[in-house]
Amino acid sequence: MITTLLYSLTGLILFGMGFFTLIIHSHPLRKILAVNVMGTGVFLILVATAYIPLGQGEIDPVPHAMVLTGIVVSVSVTALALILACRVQETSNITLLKGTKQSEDIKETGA
Amino acid sequence: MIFHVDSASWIIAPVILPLIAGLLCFLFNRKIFIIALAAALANFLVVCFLIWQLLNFGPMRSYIGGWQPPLGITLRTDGPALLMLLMTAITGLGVTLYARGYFSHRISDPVRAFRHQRQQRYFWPLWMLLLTGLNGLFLSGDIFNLYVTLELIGISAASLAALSGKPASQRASFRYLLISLLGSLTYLLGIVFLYRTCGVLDLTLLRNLAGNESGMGAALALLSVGLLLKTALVPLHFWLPPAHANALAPVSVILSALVVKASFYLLFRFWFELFAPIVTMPALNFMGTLGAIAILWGAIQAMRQHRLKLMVAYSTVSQLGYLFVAFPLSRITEGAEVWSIVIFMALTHACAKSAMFMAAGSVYLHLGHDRIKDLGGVRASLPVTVFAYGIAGVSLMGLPPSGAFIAKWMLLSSSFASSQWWWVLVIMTGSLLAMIYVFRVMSQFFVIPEGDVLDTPEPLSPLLEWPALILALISLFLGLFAPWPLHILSQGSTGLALIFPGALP
Amino acid sequence: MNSGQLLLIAILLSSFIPGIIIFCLPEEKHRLRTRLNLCGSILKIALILVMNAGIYYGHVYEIRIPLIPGVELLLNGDPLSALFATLSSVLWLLTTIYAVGYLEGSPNRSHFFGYFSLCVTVTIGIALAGNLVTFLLFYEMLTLTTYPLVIHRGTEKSLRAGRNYLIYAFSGGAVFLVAVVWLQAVVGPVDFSAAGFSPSYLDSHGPVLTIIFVLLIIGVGVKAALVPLHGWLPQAMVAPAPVSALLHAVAVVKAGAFGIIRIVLDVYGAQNLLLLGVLPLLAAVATVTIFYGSIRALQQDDLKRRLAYSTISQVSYIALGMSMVDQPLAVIGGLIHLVHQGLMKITLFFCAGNLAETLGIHRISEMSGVARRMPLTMAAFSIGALGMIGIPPTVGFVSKWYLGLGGLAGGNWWLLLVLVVSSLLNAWYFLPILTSAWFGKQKGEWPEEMYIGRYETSLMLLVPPLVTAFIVLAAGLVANAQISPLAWVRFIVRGYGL
Amino acid sequence: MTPAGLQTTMYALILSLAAGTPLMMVILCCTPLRVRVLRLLPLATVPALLIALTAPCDVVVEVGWFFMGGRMGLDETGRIFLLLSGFVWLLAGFGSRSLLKDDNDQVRFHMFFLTAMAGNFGLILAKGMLGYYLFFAMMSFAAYGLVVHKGSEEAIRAGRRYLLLVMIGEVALFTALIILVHTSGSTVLEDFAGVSYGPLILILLFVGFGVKIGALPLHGWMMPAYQTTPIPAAAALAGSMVNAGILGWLRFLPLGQISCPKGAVLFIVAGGLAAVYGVVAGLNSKQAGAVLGGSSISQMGLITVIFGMGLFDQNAGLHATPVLIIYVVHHSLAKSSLFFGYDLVERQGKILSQLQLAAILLPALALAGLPFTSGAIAKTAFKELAVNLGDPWYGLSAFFLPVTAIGTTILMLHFMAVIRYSRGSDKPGRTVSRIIFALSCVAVAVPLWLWPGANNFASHSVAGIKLLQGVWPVAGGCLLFFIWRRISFTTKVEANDQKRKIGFDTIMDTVTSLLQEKEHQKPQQDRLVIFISRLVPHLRKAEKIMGRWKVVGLSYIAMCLILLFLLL
Amino acid sequence: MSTEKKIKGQTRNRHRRFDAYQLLFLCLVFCLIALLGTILCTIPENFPGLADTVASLQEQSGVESPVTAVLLNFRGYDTLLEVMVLLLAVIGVWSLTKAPVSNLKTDISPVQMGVVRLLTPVLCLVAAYLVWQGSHLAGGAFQGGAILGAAGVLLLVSELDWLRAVPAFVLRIGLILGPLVFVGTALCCLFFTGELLAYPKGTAGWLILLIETVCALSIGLTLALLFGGGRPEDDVPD
Repeated sequence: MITTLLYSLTGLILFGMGFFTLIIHSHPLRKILAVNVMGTGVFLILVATAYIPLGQGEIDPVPHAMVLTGIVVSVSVTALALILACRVQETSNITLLKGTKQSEDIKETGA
Repeated sequence: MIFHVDSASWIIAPVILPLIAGLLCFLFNRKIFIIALAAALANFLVVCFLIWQLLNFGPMRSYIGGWQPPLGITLRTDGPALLMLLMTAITGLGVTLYARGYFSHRISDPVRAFRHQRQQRYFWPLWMLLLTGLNGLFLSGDIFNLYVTLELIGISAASLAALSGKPASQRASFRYLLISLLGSLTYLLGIVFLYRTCGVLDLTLLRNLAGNESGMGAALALLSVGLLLKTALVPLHFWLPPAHANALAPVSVILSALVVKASFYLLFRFWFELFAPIVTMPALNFMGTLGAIAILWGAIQAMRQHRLKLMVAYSTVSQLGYLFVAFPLSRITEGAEVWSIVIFMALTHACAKSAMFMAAGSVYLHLGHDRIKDLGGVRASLPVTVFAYGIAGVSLMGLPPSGAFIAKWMLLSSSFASSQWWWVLVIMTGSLLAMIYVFRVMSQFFVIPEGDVLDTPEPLSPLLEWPALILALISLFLGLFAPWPLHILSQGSTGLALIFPGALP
Repeated sequence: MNSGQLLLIAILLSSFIPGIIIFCLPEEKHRLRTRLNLCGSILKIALILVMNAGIYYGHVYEIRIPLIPGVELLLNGDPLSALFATLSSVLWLLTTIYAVGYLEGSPNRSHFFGYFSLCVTVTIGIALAGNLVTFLLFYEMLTLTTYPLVIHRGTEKSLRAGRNYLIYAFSGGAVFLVAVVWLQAVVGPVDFSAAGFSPSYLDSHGPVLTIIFVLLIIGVGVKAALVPLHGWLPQAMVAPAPVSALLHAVAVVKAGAFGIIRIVLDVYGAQNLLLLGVLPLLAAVATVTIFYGSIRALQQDDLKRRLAYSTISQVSYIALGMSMVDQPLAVIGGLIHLVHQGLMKITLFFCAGNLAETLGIHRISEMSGVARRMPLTMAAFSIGALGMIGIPPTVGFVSKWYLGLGGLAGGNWWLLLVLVVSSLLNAWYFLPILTSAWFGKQKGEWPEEMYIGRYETSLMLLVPPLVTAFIVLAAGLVANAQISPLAWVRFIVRGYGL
Repeated sequence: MTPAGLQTTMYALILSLAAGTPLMMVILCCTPLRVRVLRLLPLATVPALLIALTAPCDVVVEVGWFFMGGRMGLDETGRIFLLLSGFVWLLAGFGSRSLLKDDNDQVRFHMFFLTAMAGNFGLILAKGMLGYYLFFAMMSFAAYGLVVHKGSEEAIRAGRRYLLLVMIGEVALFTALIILVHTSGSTVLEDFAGVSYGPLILILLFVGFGVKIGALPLHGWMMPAYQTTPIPAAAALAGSMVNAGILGWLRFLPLGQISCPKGAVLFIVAGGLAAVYGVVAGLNSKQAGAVLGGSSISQMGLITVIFGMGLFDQNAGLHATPVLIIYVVHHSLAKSSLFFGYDLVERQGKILSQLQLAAILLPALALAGLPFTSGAIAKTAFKELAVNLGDPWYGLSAFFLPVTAIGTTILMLHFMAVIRYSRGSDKPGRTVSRIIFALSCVAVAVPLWLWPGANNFASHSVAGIKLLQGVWPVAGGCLLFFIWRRISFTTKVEANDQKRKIGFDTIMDTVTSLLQEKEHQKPQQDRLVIFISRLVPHLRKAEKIMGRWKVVGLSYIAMCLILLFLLL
Repeated sequence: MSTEKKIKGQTRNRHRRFDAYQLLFLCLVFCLIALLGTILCTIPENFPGLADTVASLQEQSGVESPVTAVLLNFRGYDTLLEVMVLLLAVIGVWSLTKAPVSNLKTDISPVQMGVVRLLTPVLCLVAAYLVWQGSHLAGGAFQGGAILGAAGVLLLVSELDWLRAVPAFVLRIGLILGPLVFVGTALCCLFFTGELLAYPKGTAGWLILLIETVCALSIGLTLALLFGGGRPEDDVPD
């Protein structure tokens, strides 16, 4: 049980860290990475949920399947987000890889 | 032989049909409109059939792969689900036609023909897969399956939003994608809590298990916040207006009318069915308050916009608030029907909003811009569109006989019945503000421009004008036919007490 | 569906279908459009007359469409609705003829006439509404259908007027909706035919019912232009003359006044209102409106503005009559004024429109000697104006007479004072117009004179005011006949057992 | 239809011809036939005259559908009034037709003329309260068209006064009627017998009809209006329309059936004051029409006194009625004759001949009550009425009558003096005018002597001492007139007139201008728009702030926490 | 000078405020995490889970690995949609941009080429093995697909521009092959058994293997194409 909790809490902390970065850092790439970290956190908890100490019974495969699905989704979204970020970078002055400050926030469009 | 009229297998059709259509649309290069249209049409027919089935044989469940819960995934039909499906089917059909008109018009413009051809080429598969996601979401009875459908919707919606290729739309889409992802992850975290607590994923089982455990509460909170992000309830609405306003017109329609409804539908399911036992009155009031703020804030922001599409987008923010105001009003003895009216409201709003965005899109195509102060003369050249805009506006304002009026009526009467008069103030103020922003535009249509007559005499294709009008009319007259949707709603929706005995003629 | 229901639907469709067709017609087909309009309106009048006969002989006309529990659409032909429907349909015919002449050659006519027809459909709907929900439905739709007409000219000024109109009307509508819902929450659905809810509610919900009554009156008071909810009306006069006629005489203001009548007579009922003791409030508001409207009218130099303020003042007679709902004579006075005010005011607006259209005259100061140029128009105008003052034998006198008698019968001596002062004020703002028009000397050229045929103005513009002026006179002269508005109103009042 | 019903209908039809004929002519005037119609103008009075002469009395027909219950009929009083009015209108009709032959606005004028005529006939025949009111209003308002016909500034001003007072009268009358109907429960004139007249009704009725006869506080319109109205129409106004007020009193306060001492005092005091005031006011003016107007105020004051006397009790009422009628007939004929005489002056381009002067003097002195004139008969009747009434009134009248006679004499001489040397412009219809004038003089001289009711008084008036009593005031009046002429021939009459005009009109003008909205006020910017436009930058900012990731993060966390807190 | 100072001051101010915000935000995030953690800890231990259920039905699933059973049999519907998600990502990426043209045609190091030549077949083999193994141990379509994808990526970074060489239509067929077969199988099942994805008795194992194989191909292609970063030239006329 402790193991599960430990992993779960670690997952939660990862989630929190990811979220913190997502909000605090304005750079698109960091945001994408942050989201991935968050996702990893959640998957960690999920996997921890399935953990059963040896000999106490079967391992629950359902969370595994869920994590697998989650990872696939995460991969897809990340791919899309990266391409989008590239496109945004191409069409505006936001630098993708260098510097973090000047892209303070992505300008509100329209209005 | 296995697809009897009372067979539950039909449930799968609204998911599979657009899915296959999406694959085919992606595969082929030509005539994909035909495929999409056929799918949308078939989808519509199937949904009608499902409703008929529901009314005659009651709610259906389909166990995918033959596996019963807790392991397998269940698809089920009941009133709310089918009404949402119906909403999607009708709007979807309209959008499909409209998009055809839109792209044909665009492609006929030689300067940008290629770009628009490309957009059209990807629009159709994305749209079909989005439809798959929507239908899957409405039908699904499994909380993790809902996550997958949500992702399906989120990714396709974000791709669609970026389709126009304008930098603004891509920025907005990027943000939308991130927010959507954040929402999904929060949702997933909620699922984790839920699974930890209950160990099952099936909604029906979960409902039976729902007790006063803290895990459930946390799960509901996380699920709700995730969904609220996707629903764009104030103060988390910031991504919506730019994403909706900068997208291509048919995409705006889809996003505003359907996509936000999907996540709202889940909220509805969770708060009123799944977690109904643990939902507390303060929490409902909190949601209601957010809704009230959304109504006012969205309307005020809509009022100050200079561009038509942005105005319509903010109006979506405002209108979503109404759906949440219904939350605190659901818990009173006499007005138990309120919770179901929310779905009805979503239905009318979907029709009205899609009509409005279609009208805005047509105006944009016609004029080449959508600055509100320069809309003069449109009335003469696009009478149908202006008419559609007006009717949709009427519906948004909740004037009789629109469906929104019936919804507003029920909200008001339950706030009186429960002596929560402050909601009355909010609702009425909201509709007055709606009046202001709707008619600010409307009156500009009526301006007769001085001197220079528009040099675009070519009329828009009927595909651009009529779907808007028809959808607007549907939303307008939905109020008159309210008993039917409400009757459908009352079918087999588990959760709360059944409603409207004897209301049907 | 029985024949009665068919008749009701036919009455509504007789203007709705032409309206829709007109929308679809291209701009150039004015012949067909005119024919459609005229056929529709004549058919409507005929149908309504059939219905009137049926109502008189006790037929029941009713359509119920349930929406949700407690909310149903109810169309119901009762004597009161027959009164309003007849008025509207007859005036619609005339206004249509007038509008055809008035808008000769102006843009967007198909829209105009389309909305025009819809507007009348909605007005008839208001007349036929059998409960508050239905009334509300048509009441709001009325705002919508009149709005395009108000801003038809598309100028900055008309847009502003339109905006104000909307804000007022929808705010009123919102208040009305709230009140209706609240009322329903308290006493349940009330059909108009029930003539009031059970007095037993008064014990438990007295104050709430009072508040609801006030809200209801505010709701309809906006359209009825009760002070201080009148602000939109004078501004709305920027609309073309037929629209003004429609607003003031056929549809909008009338709908508000009709709403007051419905609320007082049918929703609350005389008995309940007396017990609640809110009638003095209504009377006070009506009185203030009467005076305020008259005084403001005096200040105007713009002819249509003056007429608009005059409407504000005059329509409150209806409310005044309703505020003495226990006195049958006063009720007769109020009800009959619904018809009479419409006839007189439409005459005046037609004439004002003629002046503006033919000679470009908008201001009263430009009217000096105009009767020499347009004697028939001014004759009609004079009849209308004298009617407004209440000079016999015009219909205006009949209204005032019954109001006065009713007031005395109820011991309300102040009412006489109100009538007297208001008549004097009316005279003060109307008679100078008449005298300068008939006896003044023409000052210079007319602002923009158009040559229109052999009559003083085009025949289409000339005939409607003459007809209405004739009715103003004739309906007064034969007020006591078997078939006259007054007789019908008496029939209505008998029905309420007053 | 039963024969009786048929008869009733026929009767109703015939009676309605009296007012109907002029109204028909009005309508025909709107058609291209107008020239031909106007040629037949005087004929409009023929049905009325025929009815007055031949129709049976005391038959009342109900015309239920007509204007809230129409009733009409002819009684003795009505017959006299109708005859009188018909005659005056007939002459006036001839006069105005010829006078306005070349006038641009003759159609308009004659439409008003005919309408006023119709109203006048109609009200005489009306036996229902509302009918009376209807025709009364019709006549009053139509007469406005006659007053302002000339279109001069003076005329317009006179018209304004007239209209103002008419409106006040109308309103007062309306109120009175409503109260009467409320108290009596009926609109039938005969039913008022049992009604108790409160002070309010009396005052209202006094005001309502008093306006028409120029009773004292309501006299303001009379002198200017008589001056500006085309003279034949003025003759009709003074000779016939004014009587409608008297008839109104008679109808609504049925003498002989009611007793009302308070009312009597009101009427007598007001009448007495008017009788004196009229003379003074007339002497103050140098315009012939206005002088005649002053005389009318004065004479009508006397009639008011007579009416007041009749109000004391039923008995007095019975006695007063014939006297009243005699006096009305006398005054109408005399006054219209004077107007026709004045008309003659205005139409011929030279000063009056001696014969003409003498002819004008006849009605003038008749008004003053010279023996052997109708005036003498009327005065005698007055006196005898006073005798019947008893002491305080007899004494008063013994003093009062000579005074008014002297005053009237002076006034009439003043009138003669005004017209003696004036010469009109050469207007059409001299011959017609002469004939009319002759006819009217004959009328003054003849009818009262022949009329059965007056026989008595006529013989009394020529009896011995009465003769003397009749002569001395006239003689005294002549004397005083000449003295007055010597002293102040050139008093600032005009200035006086001017001042009064200014007084009245400035009040009207000031009030109107005070009420006038300021022209071209700055178009009021909508408060809403201003408010929103001020708010917009803030709103934009706020929305932008809400879109920042930081804020989003905060709201996300806040919502999570709140929901957790609320749901746990 | 002074303005410069001012600007500096402002930036410093902003910086400080930013810090305060960070701190506050950090606290809040911490609170949230702590709260969630607490709740997580309080969730009772006797966690039911679905392990037993899965175990009891393992026999009928046609595969031995429980995860694969869940993925492709019990919750095959999820997987179907998931495959669609991947496809969607490709469509989304294609709709956004064209694949970038690499400029480094000239110097591909022979070592790299050698590695590619060596590794690609191996990777394909590994992938096939993983797919095959999926029926009884960890592994399956996704894992296999991932390896295949890696192979594709390897080729791409080695400037073997198969992205351009292969006609877009073929790529599209490759992309939708997996989903199409999956759906097709599901529909066949629906037709024969009345439930979607309810494999007829005894065929489950084979069908799952079929699906997995095809899906692995498609997934591999998908991942490689995602790396490719855009649509091929000839996907639409541009």
